[in-house]
Amino acid sequence: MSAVAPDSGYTTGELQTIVAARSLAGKRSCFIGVGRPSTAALLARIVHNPKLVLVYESGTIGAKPHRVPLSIGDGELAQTADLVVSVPEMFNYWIGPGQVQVAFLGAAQVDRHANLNSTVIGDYDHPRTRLPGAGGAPEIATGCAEVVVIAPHGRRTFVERLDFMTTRGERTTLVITDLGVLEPRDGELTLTTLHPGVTVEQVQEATGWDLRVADQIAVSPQPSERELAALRELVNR
Amino acid sequence: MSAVAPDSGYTTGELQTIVAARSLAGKRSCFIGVGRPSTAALLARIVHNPKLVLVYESGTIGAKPHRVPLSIGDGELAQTADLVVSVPEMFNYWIGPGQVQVAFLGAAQVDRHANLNSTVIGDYDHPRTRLPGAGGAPEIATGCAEVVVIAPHGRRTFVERLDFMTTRGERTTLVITDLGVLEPRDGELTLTTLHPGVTVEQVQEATGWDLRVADQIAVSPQPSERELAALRELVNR
Amino acid sequence: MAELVSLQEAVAAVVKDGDSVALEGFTHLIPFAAGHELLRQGRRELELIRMTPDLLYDQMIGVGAARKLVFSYGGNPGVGSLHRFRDAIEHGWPGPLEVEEHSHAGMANRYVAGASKLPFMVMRGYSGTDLVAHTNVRQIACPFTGELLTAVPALNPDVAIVHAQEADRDGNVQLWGIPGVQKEAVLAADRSLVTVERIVERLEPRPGGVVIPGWVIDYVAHAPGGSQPSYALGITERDNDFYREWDVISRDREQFQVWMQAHVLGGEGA
Amino acid sequence: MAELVSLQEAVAAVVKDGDSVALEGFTHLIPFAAGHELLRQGRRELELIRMTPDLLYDQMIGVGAARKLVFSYGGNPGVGSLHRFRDAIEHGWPGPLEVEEHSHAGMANRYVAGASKLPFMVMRGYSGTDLVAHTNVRQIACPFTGELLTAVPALNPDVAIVHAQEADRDGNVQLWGIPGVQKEAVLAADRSLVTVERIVERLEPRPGGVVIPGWVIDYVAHAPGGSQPSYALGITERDNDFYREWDVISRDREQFQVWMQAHVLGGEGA
Repeated sequence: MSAVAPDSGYTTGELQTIVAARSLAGKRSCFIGVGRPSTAALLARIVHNPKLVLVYESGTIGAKPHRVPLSIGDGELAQTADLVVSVPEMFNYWIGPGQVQVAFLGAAQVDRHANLNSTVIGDYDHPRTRLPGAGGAPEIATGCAEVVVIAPHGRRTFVERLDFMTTRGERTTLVITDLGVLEPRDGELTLTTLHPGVTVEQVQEATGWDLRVADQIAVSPQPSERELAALRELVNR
Repeated sequence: MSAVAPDSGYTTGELQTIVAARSLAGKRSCFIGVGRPSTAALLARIVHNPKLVLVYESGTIGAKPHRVPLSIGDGELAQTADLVVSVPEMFNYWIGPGQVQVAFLGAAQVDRHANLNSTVIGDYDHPRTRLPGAGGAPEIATGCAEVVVIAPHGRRTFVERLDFMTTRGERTTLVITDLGVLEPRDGELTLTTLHPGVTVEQVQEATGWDLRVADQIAVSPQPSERELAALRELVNR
Repeated sequence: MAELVSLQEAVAAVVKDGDSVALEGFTHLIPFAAGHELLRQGRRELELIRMTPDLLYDQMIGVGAARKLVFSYGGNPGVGSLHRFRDAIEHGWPGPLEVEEHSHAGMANRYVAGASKLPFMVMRGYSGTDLVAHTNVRQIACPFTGELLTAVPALNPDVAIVHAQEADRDGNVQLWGIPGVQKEAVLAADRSLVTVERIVERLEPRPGGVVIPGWVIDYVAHAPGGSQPSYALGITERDNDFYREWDVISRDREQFQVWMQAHVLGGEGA
Repeated sequence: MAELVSLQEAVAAVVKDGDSVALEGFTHLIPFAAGHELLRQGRRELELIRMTPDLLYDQMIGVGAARKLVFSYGGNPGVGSLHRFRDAIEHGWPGPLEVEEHSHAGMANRYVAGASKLPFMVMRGYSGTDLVAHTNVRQIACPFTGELLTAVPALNPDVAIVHAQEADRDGNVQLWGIPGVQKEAVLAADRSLVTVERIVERLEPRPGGVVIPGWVIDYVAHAPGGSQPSYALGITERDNDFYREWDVISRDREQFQVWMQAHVLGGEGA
């Protein structure tokens, strides 16, 4: 994921983060977890959308962290938030009724309908790998109007059949990977955008089902100098 | 109600308030509305029970008003409370689950099972007198462990049949009137205590049903000088 | 994102004839100024929703602005009756008033359901009372224990109007003191207006502060003193004397009308 | 009324073998000191309840104190796996661990039901996921609209333990920062213990302050630093480095055991 893309001055991970950040231009509010989604949302506030409201499931609404937080409950999130609510209030008044517009989610497995597995690999009662579990994802994915999935593109992740259906994919609008972008077309994820230097065949090869490809395929714009500089400054804070 | 009791230096209303205050000795917390219940509870904090926690349905828990508040939402209640909660939290987390031990309630009509009417006199759709309605009473009366009803003793109030059943009486432990005290015995209100100078016949006359009388009738102790002085100082604040 | 506009513009933008309108504030922060402006603009056929109608709804009912009242306690707190409310129900004056009544716990949970965009909420209450036969609640069985509980239907008013101490220029609002059901009312409503005592550069977090972000509010209007004779903790005081005076003013139909004309309908902003 | 006692006394008084125990704190204010004391006292066969098991339950599971785990997210936030949690589920080490899992929204509403002493709460969620077949939720129809929703059963733990910034001598507690589900856990439980950073003469109301009155708490114990490596906002900082180190310490069974013996089981208070 952090391999350097051919003939470029950035890693594929950096590009994925930058593309995710771009998707938040013009959005009002975004629900984010830790890791790359958090980095992307902070980058969006710097480059595209300074008014973007960041919501973390710990209860911090309108958090303005200077550094990328390690956990969703870091002190800086509470200290910079417009309001801090209890976990029941977060889910009942903010997430469930759709007050938060966009959600960034990750997952260990994604299927062609953008359903997600973050529970187990293998059988539920005798799992090969026990994953962390649902967390807030199931209700976030059905509460927010738009869901953006951020995941590494490979056959372990993009699978024909989920080992466990943790989270429903019907509100997913974008799946942003390190190879390109998939979007639902008639309910099935379809390759619509390639990152620079990536081929359709590469993406199909990295997908565990017979991936649909849009008639017109776009290519993600290269990271701008501003985007790259802002991202690198951000992660080094 | 504020007539001077024969051969005494206090009004029957003062005595009623003082008897109500005494009932809060040794109690942990009390839910109160405005008027006489509020005065009685404040008096209890002065004379009998300085640690008594006062709870008003406006959301103020542990209020310590210096003056008897006019409304249940006076500013002093919020300013002196240990915590102030929303109305949903008040009913769902504090009243409903029985966190508040005693409730003081009033009513326009009381029946022999201590059921209360505070909704209408006459027919519901064409009332002779439209009363304020339920407010918090129904859930307070089923949430708190002990309910104390404070009402003026007369045939308009103590009725054979309620015009409207607003609030169930099964948790009522005391009905304190300006004539005496009724307590449930096998589910029916029974005269157990007379105020000084009042006769059983007077109470029966002022009750709209054939009132049961306990075998042993107590007489309320006269207001002490300390009680009377504290009450008068309180209402003059 | 909340727009900061004048009280007149805000009320004109959010309330139409026939709307269901919740002006909330539990004793504290009752939005009198907005309610009065709505009357000056001549709104009619309203479904008025409020846990405690208080003087404000007594006034609105008395001038004939309401078609229906949804409430849980219709008294003048600590004083006695709401005479215009009683006159409307007892004698149909100035016109018939449909009534839908609940307990406080029921209304509070109806707002919770509304804010949660759930069709109902579950509670213990109502059962065994005469309210069941006269209002819209249903029995529901717990699917785990079989216990019979009460379901109350969500309240999602067309409009919610509340008053708060302050807002910043982005329309973020902060109130403190008794919070009532204001947050729930704003989140439950289709459209919302918050009137505020003052506009500040930045909301300073306060003990007991309830913040409602501007992006869930439609309009914010500056209305200093806008909750009098109710109050805004720390800024204005409850005018308890006026609550007592209202008992006299409102007792007589004509005296009420003269007072309303002089103090509300012909007043500023008319 | 809460009794102010030592941590050892408090833990001994509230937790028995076999209890269902909720040590709550959402990332913030996780009651590590109380959890460690409970392990030093040798408690076993516990039903551990927590939305986010975090390092504390990884430790408790790893030493074999748990019979069952009730949770909604079992990860090391921002770092990766909880290795002892995984080892217990994947390989039954050090013993079998029964699992009951939910979503965050489900767990939060289960605590709400518990605090409200209602047998269940209603929400939208679970439907269409594989969780339905593996956990204890039921479908419920809205009696007004017919919509099918999800009912989650109340959580009423035998014991709730939470950490807060301060308490006064009457055992009234105040916490601020991320409040999580701590208030709900305390109100829902049969017995409760709050550990605090400091005892103060008087609780000064603070922005975001959540006050839990002493009369709904059984024990309060002074435990400065008691939520480390989690944190108490304004007093201690989250030890993010330790969260990363734990990934190494906990990966290997033996290394884990050595660390626990050195830092928890043989530590102070043993």
